[in-house]
Amino acid sequence: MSSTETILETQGLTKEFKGFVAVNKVDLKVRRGDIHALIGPNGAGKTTFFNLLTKFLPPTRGTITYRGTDITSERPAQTARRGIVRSFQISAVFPHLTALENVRAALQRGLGTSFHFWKPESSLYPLHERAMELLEAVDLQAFAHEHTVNLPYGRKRALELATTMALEPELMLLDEPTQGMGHEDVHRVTELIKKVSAGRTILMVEHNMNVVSSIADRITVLQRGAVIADGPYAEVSKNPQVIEAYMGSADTELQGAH
Amino acid sequence: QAQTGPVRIGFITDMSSLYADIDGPAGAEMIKWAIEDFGGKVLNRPIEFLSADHQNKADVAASKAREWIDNQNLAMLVGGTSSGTALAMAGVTKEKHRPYISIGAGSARLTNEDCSPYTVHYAYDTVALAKVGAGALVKAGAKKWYFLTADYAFGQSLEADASKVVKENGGTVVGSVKHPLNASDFSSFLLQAQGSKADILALANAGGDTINAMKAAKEFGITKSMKVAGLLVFINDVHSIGVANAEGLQLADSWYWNQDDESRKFAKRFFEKYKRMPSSLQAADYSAVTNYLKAVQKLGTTDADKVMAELKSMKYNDFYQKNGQVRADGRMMHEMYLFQVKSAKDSNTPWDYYKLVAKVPAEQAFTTVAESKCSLLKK
Amino acid sequence: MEIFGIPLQAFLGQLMLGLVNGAFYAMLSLGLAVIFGLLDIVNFAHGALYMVGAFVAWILMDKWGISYWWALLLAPLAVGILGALIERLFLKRLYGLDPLYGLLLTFGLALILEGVFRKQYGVSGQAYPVPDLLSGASNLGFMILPNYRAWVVVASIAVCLATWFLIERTRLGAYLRAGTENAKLVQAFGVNVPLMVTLTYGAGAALAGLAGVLAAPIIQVTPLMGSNLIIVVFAVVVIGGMGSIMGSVITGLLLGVVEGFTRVFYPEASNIVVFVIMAIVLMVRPAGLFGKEA
Amino acid sequence: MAGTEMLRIADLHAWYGESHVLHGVNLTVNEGEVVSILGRNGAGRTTTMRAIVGLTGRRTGSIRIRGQEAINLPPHRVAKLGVGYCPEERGIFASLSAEENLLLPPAIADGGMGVAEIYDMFPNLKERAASPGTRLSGGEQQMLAVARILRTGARLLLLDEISEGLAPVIVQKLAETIRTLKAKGFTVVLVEQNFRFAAPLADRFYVMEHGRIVKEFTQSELGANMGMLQEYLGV
Amino acid sequence: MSTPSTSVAGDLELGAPQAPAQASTGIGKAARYTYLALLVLALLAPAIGLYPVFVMKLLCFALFACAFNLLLGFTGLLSFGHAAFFGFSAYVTGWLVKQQGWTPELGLAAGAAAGAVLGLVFGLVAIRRQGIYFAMITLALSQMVFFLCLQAPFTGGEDGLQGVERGKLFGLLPLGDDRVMYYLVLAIFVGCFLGILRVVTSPFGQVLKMIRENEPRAISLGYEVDRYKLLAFVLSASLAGLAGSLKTLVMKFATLTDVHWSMSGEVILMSLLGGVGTFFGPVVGAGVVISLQDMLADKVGEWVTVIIGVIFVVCVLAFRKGIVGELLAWRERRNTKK
Ligand SMILES: Nc1ncnc2c1ncn2[C@@H]1O[C@H](COP(=O)(O)OP(=O)(O)OP(=O)(O)O)[C@@H](O)[C@H]1O
Ligand SMILES: Nc1ncnc2c1ncn2[C@@H]1O[C@H](COP(=O)(O)OP(=O)(O)OP(=O)(O)O)[C@@H](O)[C@H]1O
Ligand SMILES: [Mg+2]
Ligand SMILES: [Mg+2]
Repeated sequence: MSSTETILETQGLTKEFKGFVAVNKVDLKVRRGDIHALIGPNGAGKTTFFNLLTKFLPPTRGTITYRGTDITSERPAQTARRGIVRSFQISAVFPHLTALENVRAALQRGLGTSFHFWKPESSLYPLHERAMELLEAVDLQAFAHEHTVNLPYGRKRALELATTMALEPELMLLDEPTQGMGHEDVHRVTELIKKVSAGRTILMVEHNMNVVSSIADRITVLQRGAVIADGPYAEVSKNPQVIEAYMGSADTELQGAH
Repeated sequence: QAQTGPVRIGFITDMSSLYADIDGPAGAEMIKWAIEDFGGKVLNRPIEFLSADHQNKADVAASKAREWIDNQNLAMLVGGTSSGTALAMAGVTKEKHRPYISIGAGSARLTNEDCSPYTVHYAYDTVALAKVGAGALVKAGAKKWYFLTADYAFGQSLEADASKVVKENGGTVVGSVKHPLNASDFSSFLLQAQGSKADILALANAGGDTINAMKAAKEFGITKSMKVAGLLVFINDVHSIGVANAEGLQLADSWYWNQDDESRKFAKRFFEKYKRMPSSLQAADYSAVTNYLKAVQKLGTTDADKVMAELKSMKYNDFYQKNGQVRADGRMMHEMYLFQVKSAKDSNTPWDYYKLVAKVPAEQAFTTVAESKCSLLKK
Repeated sequence: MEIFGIPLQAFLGQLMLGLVNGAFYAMLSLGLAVIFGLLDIVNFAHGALYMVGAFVAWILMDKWGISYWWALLLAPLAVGILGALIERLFLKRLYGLDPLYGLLLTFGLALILEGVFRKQYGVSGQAYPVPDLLSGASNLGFMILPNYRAWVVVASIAVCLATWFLIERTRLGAYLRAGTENAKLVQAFGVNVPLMVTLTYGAGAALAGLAGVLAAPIIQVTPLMGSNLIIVVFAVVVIGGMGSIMGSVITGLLLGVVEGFTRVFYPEASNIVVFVIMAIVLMVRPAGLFGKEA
Repeated sequence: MAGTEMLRIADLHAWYGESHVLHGVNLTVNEGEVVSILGRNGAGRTTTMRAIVGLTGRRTGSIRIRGQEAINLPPHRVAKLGVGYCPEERGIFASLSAEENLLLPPAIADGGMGVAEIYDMFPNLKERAASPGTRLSGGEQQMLAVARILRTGARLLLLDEISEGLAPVIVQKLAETIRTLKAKGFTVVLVEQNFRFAAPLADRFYVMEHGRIVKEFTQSELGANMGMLQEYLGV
Repeated sequence: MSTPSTSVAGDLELGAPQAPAQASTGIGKAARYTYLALLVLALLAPAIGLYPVFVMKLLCFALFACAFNLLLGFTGLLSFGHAAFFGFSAYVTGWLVKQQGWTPELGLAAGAAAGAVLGLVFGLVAIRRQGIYFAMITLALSQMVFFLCLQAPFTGGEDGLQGVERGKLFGLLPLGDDRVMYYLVLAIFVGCFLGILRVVTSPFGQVLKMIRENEPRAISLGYEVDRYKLLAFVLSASLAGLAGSLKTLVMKFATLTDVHWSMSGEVILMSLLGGVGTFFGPVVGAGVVISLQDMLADKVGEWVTVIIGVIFVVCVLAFRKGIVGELLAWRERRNTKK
């Protein structure tokens, strides 16, 4: 299922906030094609790490290498264009655009006419076909012309995924994709992630161990900004340090949270 | 132009902002009085009065003027304060051929480089203020001058004109400082002026700036070491400075309510309505309209060209001026005055603020024909 | 001895005068910062409230012969009550909306207040004497400083410090700051937020009124006095970092001084120096000198 | 299930602007009980909580807290009746430090937890005490939001999705905390997506659907109701 | 639910806050007929006795307000310095036509270009700031332009640049005739109005919409949002400049009023009154404000400021969506009720 090629690598990646080290010399390798989960106690630095990868924050030290290129000092949009795309911890759609327009927004950039203020909107219509395909992939075709504010929570997350996929990302970063979802939706989204992972690499933060255990190929555990364990799920979940810092007492074990 | 229906006189001035006190609604009322006192009719046609607030916006002034002329067949326009609006109205009346009497504006451009055959510039202009304010003082012995100048066209031309007069009369300008318009604090500028050791501090500014500068001058004790001359001060300004602070201030004006019986009579009527005394502009509003109506009555027509010819040939004698005459460039030539603000204890009745220092004849007060760039004078 | 080509004496004199002006800026921008920082309202009416403060003092003197010292107490109180009314009647309806609306509403209110006073009292202004106790001047060696101006500096710095302490260091201050972000939630914790907000706006207005009374004896009391100043005061608040109490006070004082020296070295620019500084500061530090980065 | 009535809601309707969200909710919570409200996303559970404290738009019906009618009270008066509310969106204040956030809600009664006790429970908070509130990580903010109201001594706690975004260890700790609170006689209304968290804690359950209570059962009836829950929640 | 990483958007993001009249983005049939009717009316205006100079002035301000609304309503940026573009271009055109003898068409083009250049400068400085800060920095920059115009020799200071002759368009059409001028102004206005419609619905307009709705999201989709905002700013500034230039030709002068910050306030009032984020709102708003000023000029004298103030207050309290916005909302409500 996964090759051994490394798509993303960080070396000594560090982020300090006024003397507080949120991410501490993280060396992480993500292999192409994997679903790679990043877990760890609250405040371990997972979101910060994501922010570093997507350039929402500049690292204090360290390098980020993507497909062999050093991208440490690129701007956010540049990174996005390279194919590293992040979905937000909360759903961050365009609320007053329809579902279709949301997906089209992501496709549009590929057209290269985004600065063309003299072209009519109809010049974007050829994108609709692909947009509908993407919506179908996440089972949203029925909502294509609905304003996204009106969509239920789980559907918004699905839309978010469809939009993210429209960017043809090679590496998708998902921050707590199932947070705040009902059980049904958790299940749906988990399946979806599984589905879209085909041909892509996914790095995700998730507290729901059911989700992690069912789809992650590999897990990295952060604590206090540093990596304390790294490996396949079965291995990591037995690591006593991980149990102590994160999972809690052995009896709840992996089912503990959800 | 139709010679039937009402004769419409329009008045466009600042009714609501910076200059509303020195002219404004009370100025409009003066024009109404002039019309009433004239009998409300001329050439057996009723006189109708239109007035508008240009809010100090040239475009409002010009649009209003243009619209009145086009749609209401306006016979004559009186333009109030502020040079920008006055020049804009002069442009319109020149194009549309209507008599235009400008009263509150200071800019001498109205009768100089931008002169128009239809404009009469009635009360004062910056040249006169400079010549009267500075000239008389230098002659009286104030030799070393320091200027505190509002940094815009009006202030600059006041300073330039006054400096010229100072030098021509053997004085020197030892320094000057330009302050921005509406500077609320003058202490810093005054400290610089104090350092200059000049005899006289000339305020080449107006309104609020003059008031604040004068107040601060008093506060910092500048008035003890130097005389202060205001180049453009209206009686309303003196009132708000307070006579105690303004004491000794020298200023030029075209009229003062307490200068003779006729003026006092006019002022009394004004005071009864407004509980303050009229400014020279408000007096001029009354005078200008009355004289215009006399000219129309005499000619038997409101035809612009004929009226302009008459306005430029008649003699003006009323409470506002003696032996006034309008020159070909539209400049109303009359006597100007230099006043000094009395001390608080000499000020007996309300608004009794000035004592007369000097009278300056028209020829010495205004731009001379030789100095002028107006083509109308060169024929 | 000379500094930057001007005699030391003159230099010190200008510095002192700059501080006096700075004190006004500080006090006005303080009220503005309190209102913006705590209520998220860009209070365009601030200048008008300042003007009302000065007018109330003048009316008290003119109509009832009430002295400066009483006016110092009564006028801010009156303006504070006016502020509280404004909040209750108008601003209250705008919470939770874009701050743009607060700005536009107060802009409208400023026009109304200014217009009414203009109609009533004209534009050329009223004279207000310096109180006897503070008339006269002291010779500081390098300059003659009118006593009244010295008093202004002292009084306004004291007021600024007290306000800063109240907001940054007390529990009430914490409620206020939290209330800005999520008033409903703070209220759900048991704090009477609506009352607090009304009082805060009232207090901000009272600060403007107080500045007005302090200013009355030295600058012309006219309906336009506020609008002449408001834009500069806005700039001060922005440079200081919107909502930062200390920032606006320090920036106010600093700008007073900078402006003072500009008047010496390049007087033509003294009106725009504030804006130049503002543009530069915002380019370098988007949240202002003392503002918290967004 | 003895004890006096802490909260009684009758025929509660609530609106957000034009949209009518609650359609006649009825529920009762006795003193010392832990009650959990279950439901799908958008069922109206959060809205019910918000309506109790007075944070929705218009509302009608009756909300009695310790027998006192609160439907027309402004939020700060409701709080004074002894209600502590932990909102779903956490509501951490950016302009206050973590510690200021913690100390913000005024104490309304004696018997709240001490600051030391709280820091003991959530060591992260102690470490980040001086940091601006919203600079905390998602989970830390969640801890702060809960800790904050434990301090106030409120006897009726309305907790909305407090386990969300927390690491399993912390979730366990929270569960313990709620047991302790119950032992001390606090009354808790728990809204949770995380059924496994709520299930063992609650004495009684209400199930909500489309702004109405559709089912009510006790802890002991839980087993018997799993089928129904499966249908409503997909558990 | 909010986390630090997602609050990047800045809570002060202005403009179209309640997403006013979203429905208006596509031009409906009804709207099309309304526009057509209005166009016919405008074409006939001089014939049916509407005063052409007044209508011209109104159209200039309407264009100005539309330009402003392109930024506030469709990009979500509140500029408090638009008077700078309007006024500066007014001077540029006035000076070129009067002193340098340029033809009117060149003068207008130069005015639009001057607006664009100034807009670029403003934009480069301000564009990365958000909300109130953006408003304030544009205000600061426009104050600088104001002082520049006050001091610069070619503007005539507070007297203004007076007596600009309209000349002949392309050396043929005598613009001195009010009616000829009127049709020129109308043509330019209609052109620009359609242009703005196009911009808003263009691919570029779509990106603006995304930025307004959710800026961090747009960034994460790979859009360099600052560049889009900058282009929007330059377009808006250039149109505002064109409006100012046109006004100079219509009125035959340019004065400081045009660059004063209160003019920036006025254009905000127009947009707000008409409806921010609607296409026709600014035109209606400009119409109301200009007619009002004109009427107030004779009728109420000293009460002008108070009345304008009251309008602001009433507008903010009761008509937040503006006249057109409220109408659209009303229509929508009626439609949903059916
Ligand atoms: N901008 C910031 N300034 C200061 N401290 C910060 C900032 N952002 C994050 N931190 C701190 O860095 C640490 C790591 O935060 P981060 O958000 O990365 O945690 P996380 O692993 O995502 O946790 P969670 O699972 O709770 O979301 C936290 O202790 C947080 O308080
Ligand atoms: N501020 C609001 N304005 C308008 N509608 C709202 C608002 N908040 C919630 N709603 C709507 O009210 C309904 C109930 O929402 P509520 O938040 O109470 O649900 P919930 O049961 O708590 O679900 P969740 O699991 O998503 O938290 C939903 O349909 C939602 O869309
Ligand atoms: Mg996180
Ligand atoms: Mg909820």
